[in-house]
Amino acid sequence: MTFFDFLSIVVGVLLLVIAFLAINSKKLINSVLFLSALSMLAVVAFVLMKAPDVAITEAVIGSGLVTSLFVFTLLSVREEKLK
Amino acid sequence: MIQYASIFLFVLGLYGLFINKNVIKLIVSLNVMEIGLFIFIISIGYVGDNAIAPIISNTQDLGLIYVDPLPQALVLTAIVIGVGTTALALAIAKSIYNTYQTFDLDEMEESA
Amino acid sequence: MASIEFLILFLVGAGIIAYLLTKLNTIVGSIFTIFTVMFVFVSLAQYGFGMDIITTVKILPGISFSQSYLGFYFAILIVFIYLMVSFFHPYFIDKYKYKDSYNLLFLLSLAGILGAFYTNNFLNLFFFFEIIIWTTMFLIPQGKSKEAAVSYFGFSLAGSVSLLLGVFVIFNSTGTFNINDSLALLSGNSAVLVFALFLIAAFAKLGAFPLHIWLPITHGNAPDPFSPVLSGALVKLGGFIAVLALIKITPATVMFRAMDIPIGHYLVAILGGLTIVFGTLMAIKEDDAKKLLAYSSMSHGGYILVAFSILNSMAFAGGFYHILAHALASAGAFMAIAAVSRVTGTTKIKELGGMIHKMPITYLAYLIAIISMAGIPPMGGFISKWLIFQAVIDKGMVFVGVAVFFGSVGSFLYVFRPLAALFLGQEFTEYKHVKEAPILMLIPTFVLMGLNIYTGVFPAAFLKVINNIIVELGYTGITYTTYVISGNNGVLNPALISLVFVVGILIAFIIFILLKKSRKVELMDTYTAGNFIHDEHLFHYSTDFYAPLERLYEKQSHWMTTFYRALAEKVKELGKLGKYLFMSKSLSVTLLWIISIIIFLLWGEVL
Amino acid sequence: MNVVFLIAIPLLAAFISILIKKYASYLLVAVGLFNIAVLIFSKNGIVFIGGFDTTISANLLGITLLLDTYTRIALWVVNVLILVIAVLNIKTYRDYGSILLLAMAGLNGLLLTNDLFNLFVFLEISGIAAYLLSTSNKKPVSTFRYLLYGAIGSSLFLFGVVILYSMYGTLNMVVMIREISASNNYTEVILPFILMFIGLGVEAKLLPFNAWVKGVLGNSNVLSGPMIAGVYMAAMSFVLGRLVTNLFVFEGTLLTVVTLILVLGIVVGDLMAFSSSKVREILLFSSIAQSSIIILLFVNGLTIWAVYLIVANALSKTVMFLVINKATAETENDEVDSLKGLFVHNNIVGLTFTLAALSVMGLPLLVGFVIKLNYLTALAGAGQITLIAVILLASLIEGIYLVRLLVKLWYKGEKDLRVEYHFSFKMVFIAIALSLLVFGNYSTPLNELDNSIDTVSEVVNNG
Amino acid sequence: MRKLFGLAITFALGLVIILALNNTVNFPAFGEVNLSERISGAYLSEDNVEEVGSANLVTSIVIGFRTFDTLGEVTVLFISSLGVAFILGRKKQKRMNLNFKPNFMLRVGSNILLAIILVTSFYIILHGHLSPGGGFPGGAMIASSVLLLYLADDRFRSNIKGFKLLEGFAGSLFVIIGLLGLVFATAFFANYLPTGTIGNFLSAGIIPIIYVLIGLKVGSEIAGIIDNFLTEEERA
Repeated sequence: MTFFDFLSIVVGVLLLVIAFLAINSKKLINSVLFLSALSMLAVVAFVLMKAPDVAITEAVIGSGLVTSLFVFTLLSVREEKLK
Repeated sequence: MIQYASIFLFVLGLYGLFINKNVIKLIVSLNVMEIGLFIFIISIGYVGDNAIAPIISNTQDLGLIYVDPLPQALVLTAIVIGVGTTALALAIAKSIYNTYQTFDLDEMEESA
Repeated sequence: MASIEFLILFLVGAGIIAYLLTKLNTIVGSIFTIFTVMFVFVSLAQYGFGMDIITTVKILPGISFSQSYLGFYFAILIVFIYLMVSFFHPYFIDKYKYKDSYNLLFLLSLAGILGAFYTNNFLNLFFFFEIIIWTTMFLIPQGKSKEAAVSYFGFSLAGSVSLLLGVFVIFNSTGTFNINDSLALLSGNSAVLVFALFLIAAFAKLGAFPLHIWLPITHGNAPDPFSPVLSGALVKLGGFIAVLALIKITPATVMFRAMDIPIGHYLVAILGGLTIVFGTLMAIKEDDAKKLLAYSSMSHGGYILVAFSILNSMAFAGGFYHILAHALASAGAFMAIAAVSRVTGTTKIKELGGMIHKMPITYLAYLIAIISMAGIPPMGGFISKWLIFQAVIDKGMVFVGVAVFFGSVGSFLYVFRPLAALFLGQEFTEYKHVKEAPILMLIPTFVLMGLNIYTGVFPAAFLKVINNIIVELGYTGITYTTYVISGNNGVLNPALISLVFVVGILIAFIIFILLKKSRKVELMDTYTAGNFIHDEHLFHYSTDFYAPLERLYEKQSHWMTTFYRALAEKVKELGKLGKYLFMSKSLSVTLLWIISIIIFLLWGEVL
Repeated sequence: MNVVFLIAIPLLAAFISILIKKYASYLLVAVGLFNIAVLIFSKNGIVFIGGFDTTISANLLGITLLLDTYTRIALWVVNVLILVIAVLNIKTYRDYGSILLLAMAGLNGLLLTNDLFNLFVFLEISGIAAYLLSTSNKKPVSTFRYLLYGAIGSSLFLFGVVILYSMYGTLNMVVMIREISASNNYTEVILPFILMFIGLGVEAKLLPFNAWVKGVLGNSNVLSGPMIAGVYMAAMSFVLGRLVTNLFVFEGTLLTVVTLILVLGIVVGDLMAFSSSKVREILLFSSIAQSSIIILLFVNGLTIWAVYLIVANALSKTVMFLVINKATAETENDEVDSLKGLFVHNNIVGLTFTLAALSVMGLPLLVGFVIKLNYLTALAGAGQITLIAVILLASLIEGIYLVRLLVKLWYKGEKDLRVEYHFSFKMVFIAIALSLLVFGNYSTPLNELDNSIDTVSEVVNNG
Repeated sequence: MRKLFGLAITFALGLVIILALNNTVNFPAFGEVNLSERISGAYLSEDNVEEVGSANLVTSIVIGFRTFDTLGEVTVLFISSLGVAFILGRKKQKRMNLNFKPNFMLRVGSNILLAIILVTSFYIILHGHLSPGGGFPGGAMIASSVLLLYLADDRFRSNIKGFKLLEGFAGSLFVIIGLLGLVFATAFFANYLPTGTIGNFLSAGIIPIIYVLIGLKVGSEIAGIIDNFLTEEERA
């Protein structure tokens, strides 16, 4: 078993676990944060498969931007609830 | 291995869409599905452990083994498209919340 | 010179002109319509009998024509009915909501009819059928009920759809759409299939059991001058298809040895018999004069089916003659009722009475029409029924024979009822100022009266045409002379019988005049149960006329209507099920479909 | 003229339009007219974007656009209808100018492109434009559902495309067709094909995948109704038709399953319409059945009649949705009973609606009949009697509910219903109804066009 | 129950897809891809690399061979930013209250950070044809700098009009550059500028220009989206 295989198994299992958590967690904010983590793991996977361009884009856009949009949506809702 | 994981990530996204009734979680599931798809696309371009990223410094480097650059280009495009869809979906989710005061599709039907 | 394409295009063009004229002035438009139909009738009569209509001019792309005695017979008959009815238009058209389009649609449907009977291609036949359906479909809701159009359209469309499917089965097995060539080429299973499909179409158009429920709804609610067209003309389209299915297709079902006819035909004969019985029973019960006549049309459709399903020339002659006789009779009867309805505004038996004093000519027309319907000499209906009896008895078909006789007796029972109710009996005060129909409406009334009698007295002229058809269909013609028709079980001398009848009636009339004892009383000049009557309430003796008989089948009479209503309900529920299964708001259902389709497809590949 | 203008100019206009918001709708009309000019002056052929290639070869580097008669018809339908709808809504839906421009670019690209991934990109563009159009219904939940279905569909489509790429090493459709027919092994393409079929089926309103339709079209208005039921349905059917006729190899189980899906769509679509009491639902369910018929024709190789059916259907549905949506905007209720007597005071509108409905039913003198008879004949020639029986049964149901609808709309209910139709609406209705009537009676041009529809296979063989 | 069933059936789907792909002879197993059988083999050939002139082969595809896709991609982002504004920004708005008060340090610090992020993002954009990165991540980083400003100051509103202007101009220029290809060369998006030597900063013809435009456009679009998400309806 090469290093690549080992890493890919770890990443693969982690991906699935985190995805499952993201889908099944009760609180929405947790779900969003797990999605962000999933995105970061995907970046790892991309780097692993020699795709630096995709990795950078996914890191900036996928896990950064999308998460912030999710968070803002939830924040605005919390604001609504406060009022 | 990672390819299999990506396919299961994709179906996990479908699973999320299957069980969830919450608008936000549906969008999360959609994103999970898309991430799975992106990893799958990259994985079909993976040539082998000895291949390197498709960036050269001069034309002599072309003799080396590179991973397939085309899937990467596709994913690059697809990621941005996914962001566009997600942003739009979240905007709609917000306007849904403004109308119904809930994210839950089932509750909406009751109130509507 | 009359080219069939010219006639069709003429009708279409005239229809558009009629539309514009009617928009300006309804009377002018309607009179124009009369002349248009008359022109078509005259040219058809002039050239059609000798098969001199030009069918080779190719103006209309993709449509080919040919002429046959069969098509001509139907065409001239229907055009004649249209002509008769068009005389009524000036007096009725103002009552309708969309009057401008009335004449247009009327003429367009006639164009469709001409095309349908003269084309030699099944697809064109379907084309013309569909034109007839949708043009007439827009005429019907102008009457009383809007729903009537839907049920008419539904059943007609079911018929056309079945016809079209049959046509494609034919095409699939013979490779041609030509009506004459392809039907003869059929054999084996596809012949049986086509036979069944065409018969469904025929039953639907003819309003035969079990596809009959649209008939009373539609006839009863259609505009008054359109009911005669429906009953006298359009229903006969079903007869035409029945001829194609029963006679032109080489019988492919197993032979029924005992009677020497194929099983399929025997089944049709039984269904025809059922139609007769059913129509008669329902007509006896019916309270609306037009619906009553509609049920009578149904039972006469049964006669036509019975006639064509017995494969010999005597029966064919009866069938074709019956089409003629019934068209004339039912047109006469419906038009008489239309005339009454024009001045009274109702067709309910309960609400009418004593019209004989106001409208004697209409009364006479109705009387003659119903005598023909009941199959009593000296009217046309007698001749056709005699021919059909002959054939049925010849084959020894017990049930059908009983049905046929029952229908004859029954039709006497029911046609008498509107006669008694509408025209005889006590006079209603609200109709005191009613007058006889205007002269233009009396023209067709007289013509139909005359023809009803003529067909009964001198059938030879018509039998000649019919014999042409029978020969064309590949059978030997029946034997007849000017005065005598000979069947296997005896001969018929219509003129002699008529003479005897006339003499009998004369004697009866003389006795009636001489020994007249009755005295005319005013409505209030009577008393009941020891009291004088103080209001003009009518004791209408034609309601519950046959109450004891009706009680026998009261519960069963709505079975079919209930069945179709339930069917529609079930279809709706199926749709709701579909909505539940496929249109659910839950994403899961769709995903489940997608996932199961993919898994199902890949299963075979994986394992 | 280069057909790339059909995509580039609307895009350019869309980018510019956000700078001059006020004039966006006029820009849209100008671009629509320009596109029609491009369509008139462009020639059939392949356009190589980027200038990397000059012929179709196995090593096709860039993206290509393919314009043939099939695509040309599709482009005409899409551009003309968008232009018409834009002109009709120029006052009421001002804000949607940029979105309509993007929809135009997206749909043109979708129809023209010859590259599968590019197809996905344009699918997304036109899809997002459609979601935004559906926001004009003011029903965010149904818009959200539409977006969700659309996103799932396009993900599945992309999945299929990528699998195909990995197997055949190309994204170009023509090259892909060559490769697939060279490898001649249909079992291995089942997975990508069914994924792509489902993906596009979501947008083309095929039955088990189209639950979004009810929410979106059931609440549609004068803008979104004709756009989604008319233009989008036509474009998506054209795209799916292109893939079905040229790329997909339907055999064996796959053929059975696809046929079953479509037959189900035809029957259930009409059944659902039969059981509906809302006018817009009746229309949308009927268009579900129609789109299934269209794809069924493509599957059976009757391209030309499917094309005509798409065009006729797009035209009739545009008229019908415009008429009904305009009326519901005033009654705020689309139950059939509340629209009774709509045509009593609008005879011309009623006449055109009736003609459109008759054409959908396939009654003679209208183009629907010619098309129906021809495709049924062709099906009979292929021995598909069962399919004919299904289609005829469905058309029986369809006829009944449409006539029921027509009769109710023509005859007055309890209250007097008055709906004002603007003159421009009437002109459009009359023009469309006339074209349905004219081609229903004079079908020679249709038959002539038959010969000039060349399939991609010619390009495949000749390069 | 429903969850279990869902898990079971989706798991079955995944299994079936994997098995199907394994059974497909033509579908190469993971890591055993032969590029010469694919179109990518051609992308890696010397002629084609030199024709585009980008050292980053992914860039040479994204902005070279498949620029048209990228145009579509930018359009998707454009339309979704348009849509977000359309859905959320009907009535004019105020900043969403984030319930925290930024202090002086944060403001100054964020300004410094802003400068660093902006410089980095422009570097990434301009070196898109040489190293990983390019217009999209660069643009997103520009947007994130705007996001930083929003978070650091609860009253901050960016100049949406300016973003719109930038967005419109960048997009239009992108299309116009493509159209110029029809004028100077033969095809839409033809590379009509000299491609230079591979690996040099000034190489690859129109690619850097397009990447700059994309970066600006993406940045302004995402900034617009962020602005829409961080504002809400003005309440009386």
